[in-house]
Amino acid sequence: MRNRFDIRVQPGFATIAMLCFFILYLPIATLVVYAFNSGSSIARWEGFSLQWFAAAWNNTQVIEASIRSVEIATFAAVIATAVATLAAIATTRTEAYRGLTFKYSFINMPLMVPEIVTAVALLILFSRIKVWTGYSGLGYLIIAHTAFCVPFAYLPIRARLENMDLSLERAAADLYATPFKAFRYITLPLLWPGILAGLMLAFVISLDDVVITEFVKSGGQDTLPTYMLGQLRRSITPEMNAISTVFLLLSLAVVTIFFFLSRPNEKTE
Amino acid sequence: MSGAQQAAENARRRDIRNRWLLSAPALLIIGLAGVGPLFIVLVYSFLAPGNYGDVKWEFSTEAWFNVFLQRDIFDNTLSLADAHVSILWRSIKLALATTVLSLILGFPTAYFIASRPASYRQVWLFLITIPFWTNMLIRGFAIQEMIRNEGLVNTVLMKLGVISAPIQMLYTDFAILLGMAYVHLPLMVLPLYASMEKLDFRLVEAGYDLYATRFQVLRRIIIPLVKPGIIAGSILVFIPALSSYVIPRILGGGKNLMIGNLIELQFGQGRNWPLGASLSITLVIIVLAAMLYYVKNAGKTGGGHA
Amino acid sequence: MSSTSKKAAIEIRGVSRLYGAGNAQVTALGGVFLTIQENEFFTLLGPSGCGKTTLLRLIAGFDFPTSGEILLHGEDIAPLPPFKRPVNTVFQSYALFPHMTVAENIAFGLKMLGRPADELRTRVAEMLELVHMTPMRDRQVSQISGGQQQRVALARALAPKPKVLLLDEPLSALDYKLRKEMQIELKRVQAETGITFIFVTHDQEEALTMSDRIAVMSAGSVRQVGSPWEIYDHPAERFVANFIGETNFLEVEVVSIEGTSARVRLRSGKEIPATFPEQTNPNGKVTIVIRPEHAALMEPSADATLSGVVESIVYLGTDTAINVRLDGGSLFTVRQQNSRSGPCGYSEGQTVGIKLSDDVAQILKD
Amino acid sequence: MSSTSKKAAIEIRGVSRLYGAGNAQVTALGGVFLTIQENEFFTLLGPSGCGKTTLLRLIAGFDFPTSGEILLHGEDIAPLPPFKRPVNTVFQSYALFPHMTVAENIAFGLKMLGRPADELRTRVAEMLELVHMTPMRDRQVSQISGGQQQRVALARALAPKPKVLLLDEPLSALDYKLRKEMQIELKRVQAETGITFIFVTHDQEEALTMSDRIAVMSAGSVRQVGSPWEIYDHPAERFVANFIGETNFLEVEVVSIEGTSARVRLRSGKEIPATFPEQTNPNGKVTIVIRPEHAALMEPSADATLSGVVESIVYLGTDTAINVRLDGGSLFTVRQQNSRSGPCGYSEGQTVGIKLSDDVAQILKD
Amino acid sequence: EGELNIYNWGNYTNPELIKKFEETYKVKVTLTDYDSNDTALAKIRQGGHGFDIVVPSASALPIFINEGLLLESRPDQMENFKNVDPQWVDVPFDPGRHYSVPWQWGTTGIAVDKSVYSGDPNTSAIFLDPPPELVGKVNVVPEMSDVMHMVVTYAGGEPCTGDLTVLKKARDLLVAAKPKWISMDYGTVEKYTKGDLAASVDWNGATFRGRLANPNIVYGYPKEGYPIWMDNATILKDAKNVENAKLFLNFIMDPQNAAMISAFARYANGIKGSEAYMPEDMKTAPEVNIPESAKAAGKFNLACAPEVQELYTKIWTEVQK
Ligand SMILES: Nc1ncnc2c1ncn2[C@@H]1O[C@H](COP(=O)(O)OP(=O)(O)OP(=O)(O)O)[C@@H](O)[C@H]1O
Ligand SMILES: Nc1ncnc2c1ncn2[C@@H]1O[C@H](COP(=O)(O)OP(=O)(O)OP(=O)(O)O)[C@@H](O)[C@H]1O
Ligand SMILES: NCCCCN
Ligand SMILES: [Mg+2]
Ligand SMILES: [Mg+2]
Repeated sequence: MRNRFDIRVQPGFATIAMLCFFILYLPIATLVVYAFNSGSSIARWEGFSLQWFAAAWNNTQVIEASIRSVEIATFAAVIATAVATLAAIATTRTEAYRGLTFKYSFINMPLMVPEIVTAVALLILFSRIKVWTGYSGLGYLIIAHTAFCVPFAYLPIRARLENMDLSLERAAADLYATPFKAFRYITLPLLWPGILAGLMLAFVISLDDVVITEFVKSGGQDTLPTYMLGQLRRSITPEMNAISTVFLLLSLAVVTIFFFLSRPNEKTE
Repeated sequence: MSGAQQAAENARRRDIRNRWLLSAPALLIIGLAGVGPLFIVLVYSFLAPGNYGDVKWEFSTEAWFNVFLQRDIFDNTLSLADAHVSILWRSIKLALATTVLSLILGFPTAYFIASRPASYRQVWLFLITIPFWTNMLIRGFAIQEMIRNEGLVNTVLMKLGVISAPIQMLYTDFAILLGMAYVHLPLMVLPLYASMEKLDFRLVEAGYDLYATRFQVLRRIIIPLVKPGIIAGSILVFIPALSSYVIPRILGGGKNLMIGNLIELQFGQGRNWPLGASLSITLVIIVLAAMLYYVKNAGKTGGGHA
Repeated sequence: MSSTSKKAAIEIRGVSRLYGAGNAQVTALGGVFLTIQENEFFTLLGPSGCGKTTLLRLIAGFDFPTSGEILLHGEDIAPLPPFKRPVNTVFQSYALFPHMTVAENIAFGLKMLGRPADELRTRVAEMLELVHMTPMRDRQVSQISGGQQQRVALARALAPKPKVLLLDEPLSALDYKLRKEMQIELKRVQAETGITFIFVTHDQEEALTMSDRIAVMSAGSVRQVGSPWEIYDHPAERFVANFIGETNFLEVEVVSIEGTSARVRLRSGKEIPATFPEQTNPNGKVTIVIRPEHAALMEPSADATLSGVVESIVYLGTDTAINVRLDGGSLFTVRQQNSRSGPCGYSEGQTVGIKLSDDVAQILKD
Repeated sequence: MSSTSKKAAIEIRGVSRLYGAGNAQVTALGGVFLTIQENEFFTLLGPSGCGKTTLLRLIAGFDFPTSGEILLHGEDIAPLPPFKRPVNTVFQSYALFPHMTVAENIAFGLKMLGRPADELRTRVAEMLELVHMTPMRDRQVSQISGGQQQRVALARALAPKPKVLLLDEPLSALDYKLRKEMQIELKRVQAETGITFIFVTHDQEEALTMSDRIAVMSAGSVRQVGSPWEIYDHPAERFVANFIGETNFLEVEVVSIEGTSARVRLRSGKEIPATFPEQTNPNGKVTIVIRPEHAALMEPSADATLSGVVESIVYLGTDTAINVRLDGGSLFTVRQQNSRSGPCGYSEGQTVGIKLSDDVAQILKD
Repeated sequence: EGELNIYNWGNYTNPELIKKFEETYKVKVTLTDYDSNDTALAKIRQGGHGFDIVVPSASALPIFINEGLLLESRPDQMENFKNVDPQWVDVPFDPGRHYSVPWQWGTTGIAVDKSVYSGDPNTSAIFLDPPPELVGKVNVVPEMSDVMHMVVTYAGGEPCTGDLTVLKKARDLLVAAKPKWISMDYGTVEKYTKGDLAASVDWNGATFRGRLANPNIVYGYPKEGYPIWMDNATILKDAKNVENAKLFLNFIMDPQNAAMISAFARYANGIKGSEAYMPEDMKTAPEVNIPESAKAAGKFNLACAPEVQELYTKIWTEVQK
């Protein structure tokens, strides 16, 4: 076809996008490559080996920290997504009422506060509670993570809700669905892609956190990031690359699953 | 009051009460572990520093005084806290630059994704978020490997004969900028994508129909229409960039402090918690002011939320 | 407003609905009284924004009147939330659940009512049959056409056997041909099920062809209620006359009144008979309305009731509308059915007479 | 298509547009030929999905033909991107820029063409005047009503003085009354500006009242082109006859042909004259079409061309449609204009005769 | 029997050591990392942390003791205390070792790539007044107390001095020198081998690892003065597993076990006889074994008075602004 004029195209955008993806993945690719280094450097290639995967596998501290990271991220992401979903429902598709703007700002507040500030404040607060209650389990980390994950979960869910037609819930009520049933059978299934997006985002944000975790964690509560932070003063070995590689593979798997989970709904948008 | 009116009033009250109940868990968690603790920080900013960190429980405005003013340790003269101000200023500049760079990279990327066929968009989006699964520290080191003197980029450029000696990139502001844009890119792309996906391409068509060239369509139609996304993305990048401290340390060589490092210094080696606290509150205020400014501007163009 | 011998399905008693407050207050409905009989095909007709949807929402329970009450079979339904009202709605946009199949959509209401599985199955099958959608029962709703979606929406609303079915402009999104087909379908279903239909439209033709009775609304109030024939031929006021069909308005003077008929004098001095709305007592200068098809063109002569010059001719397929500039300066449209022998026989600029047969004029209240 | 003495504004030469590939290939347009004259009000009429929008998009340059070419005033416009084509579009959804005021929207095209500020100012004022929107020049487009938005869209497209204006179902979103008003507005603007209008609609009534010529489309091809009168009274094939207006189809046998007229024998044995499309040579069994308003009811008698039983009566305001079940079993609709003296005079179940005057039948190609 | 919670520097504890301890005493050990004395101090002071053992540096240990955070566990009365090198017994930060047991010790000195600069590495001038070859190639560890120690002694003062003239000189030295540095970061092996830097203020162990990868690296002990640091295992006052913690302190005073610590993190440990079990390359490494000539210049890095700390912080901020 001659002179095809595609209105969606902007000159150079595809190139920049490709460049962007290239920039995004080049470091990730080298990171993965050095996971297979036989030497102990993450920057000097000495040959192929799987020793670092083995080392990581045998390093109980790393394995435990990784599992703990995933555990905390899972709890935090699930709780954050759940409360964010409820909050999103409470703050969208309504006439303005007193407290609405407050709620909206308050929920987004954790985005505004520098991490180190929250970290120190939480250290002070939680230490007191730990001393009082004697409980020093993972709960503190989960609550702390949940708090800063909520806005990240909230944003996509809210966006999706706002685009969602209120008339569907009305139709459900019209057809004798109680508010709970309308939520269960109509709102929730339709909100699902937004919830998944929020969950994903919350999960990776939690997975990435160092500073707050470092200050809040109790004995035996290292996560992968705080474990790495501890290594910063010495040398990072390809063991870290090996772990990261495993995490990447894991993410790819999860992403693939999520992708197929959310697909049937995608069509019906 | 008639039965219907009563019913209406009841329904309205019930609705508002339900809305408060529904948002209660989120508000509670954030209040407890996100916003509430800020009051502790606020209180600490008005106390005296403890001898080896922590605070002494005595009222003092010393910390606030020290945020912007300083008494010279040698000649005792009073002057503007040059160090704090310049660190703050540099942080703002770098955060702005990061925002602009990630916008320059993120805008076309988000546009590219949004203009893919619907079934492929999710895949592209996931591709943007996957690097997030690698810890930020590790990503920082991976970038270090890219840009160090004997790193991949310099090696390739030298092999290609583009340059004859390595370019010093690591430990420069460029490195910080690159690294911060790198780690924050998804936060820019996601909200941008969200508003671009909603972009009504019929308006773009209308633009071309009315003799606008590609650039004019971009400038006068697409950009104004996705402005809410631009604002949301900018906020999401600007704020963490402003207070970030891992990336500047790893890639910038830590020679120059950012506000995040400065605060951390006070809570750490500096052992001056009240100063750290007052600096923190200052930072929060700056962030909120920037937010307000943005949001107000967003309101002016009638844009909604992303 | 007469309470006929038939039983009332819905009674609307002095219902108002105001939105907002202070200066920005909008009167969506202002003191509406209506009685809708059982088994009636009742239409709310009016321009955009006149309050039709608001009224349906009040009946369905999605909104509450600011004052007044609504009775369903004699009972005030104010305390009932929407999901307890035996009233179903076919939404303008259908509002089909996109994540369910055709059958699941239809089954939804019964499921919510907790009906047993086998009743559900037979009733869904019945409904699918009723709207001729059995072959598509397992399709996703995104995979069926607009007309089919409309039928699913109808089946879904009918499945729980509501006492009253509310239909909010269900046909406006369909194209012309499909709309005609669905009109017939709806009439058929109403006849077969015997459910009271409250039908909203802004299309006067649709209202005329489908309804047992029509309420013409404007700016939050009901202007006239009556059978299509009453509304069309005996509009009570200018708004109704103008909104329904093409109209010619003429300023005339009342000469005399005898029973239900008056004699009025046209500008030209000719006198013609005219009907007038009940409970009015026209006198002095009034406006009469004459439908274009009730006038005929003729050679200019003393017999002609009116005379003027042809200004434009609009071909309408079945008919031709001939716009005549009357001697008095106003425009008068004559509509004549086309024969197939060719154009209408008149041409622009031609001087013509207009003949009004007896009993074509209606005096308006305003 | 004859090339008349008038100059052609747009020539569509064998244009096809296929979407997709392999099994999923869709022929949106299949070999369309059309010539649209300068200063003509040309309408594309057809059901949803027949390719109307596709054709407009090809002309505007948002899409490209798979084969064939499009000439604008004799020149192939294939190499021109949309922003270089002297063609403007009024989009179905208006596509007004929500971030600009009414005036800014109208000025947009001229601004893009780099016109000087004062020309811009006067032209915008002119356009605002033309569409009666001067008082609203500084409103945001979200603050004006649907009909007003439609007028702004029109003004915006007209401002750069395009050679051809494309209008894609501009009226379909408006309510009935407003649509009628805008039809008149559009005709007026076209007459005042003399710009060629290519108007898309699926509403046959709209097409008949507004157009100089109509192209009836179906499934990607043009079925018939002609004046409203030609299309309505002389449909060439079943699709066209059925799509435009109400129709009665009768199976008949051709008895003889004389010049442009044939004689056909009805089932009842009666013979009537019938016209047939040019370049056809009807013989044997054929279908004829008769418009409901070209038939009249009468007492059953030997004079009646057809006879049957009244099955249903539909009141249409101006007219009444009487559906008669013919003796042969098929349904025949008669449309008669209403007088105001009361209902139509027939009742369901009554046996009636149908009289067809001469020259009411058209033989279809298929 | 039971558990033991150890809070230690990241990447600092040999997993083999832990495994051996666990197997010997049937104790479940949990290891948690920190990355600075101050983080550790802050967390422990706030309470509720759940740790039994923490390993503060000499500079932080007196604070821990003064703040009453540590248990006076009397390691000096433990069975294996006999193995502690006498020079590490009467240390200024814990005279007589009533609280702490040596973990590892080292020095902060100067690493130089001699292929770039072949002059004398044994001076702080390398980073405070870099020779032309090294300008723009010097790294400084971001450890305030170590660096201030070196600068202050270079300026002629005592560590932790509050003497303003010395401090002013120190500040001016730093401000003048800083533009000639490339970074203030930790020195990792990659940086020595990938040419990111040619000289660095760094710890001896890091330099040692750097040399193993790049033989051109030499370690210098600034003659003007350099800090010696020592990290010490201690038991927390609010420890829950005091007995196991004591077992552990005793355990790591065993030469064989101490050698495992060093073999992992590559610093000396202060336990007599552990050399015998150390890797070959460590026994002779100039980074680990301070040459006689350099011994005099080394001083312990101790906690400075709060007023001095405040001055240090101001100077440190000033330098990094
Ligand atoms: N929630 C609301 N707040 C304020 N005004 C409202 C609200 N809902 C409706 N209105 C106003 O009430 C009036 C009646 O609206 P309604 O939707 O009932 O009209 P309608 O007759 O259904 O029109 P259409 O044919 O366009 O659907 C309108 O003027 C509308 O603007
Ligand atoms: N991008 C596309 N990809 C595939 N098929 C398409 C595409 N665009 C249009 N079609 C198909 O081409 C045919 C013609 O579409 P077009 O939009 O021209 O119809 P239309 O006559 O304008 O209908 P409507 O009255 O509903 O607007 C339809 O079957 C449509 O599904
Ligand atoms: N005192 C700091 C010691 C760090 C060794 N990695
Ligand atoms: Mg409505
Ligand atoms: Mg179309």
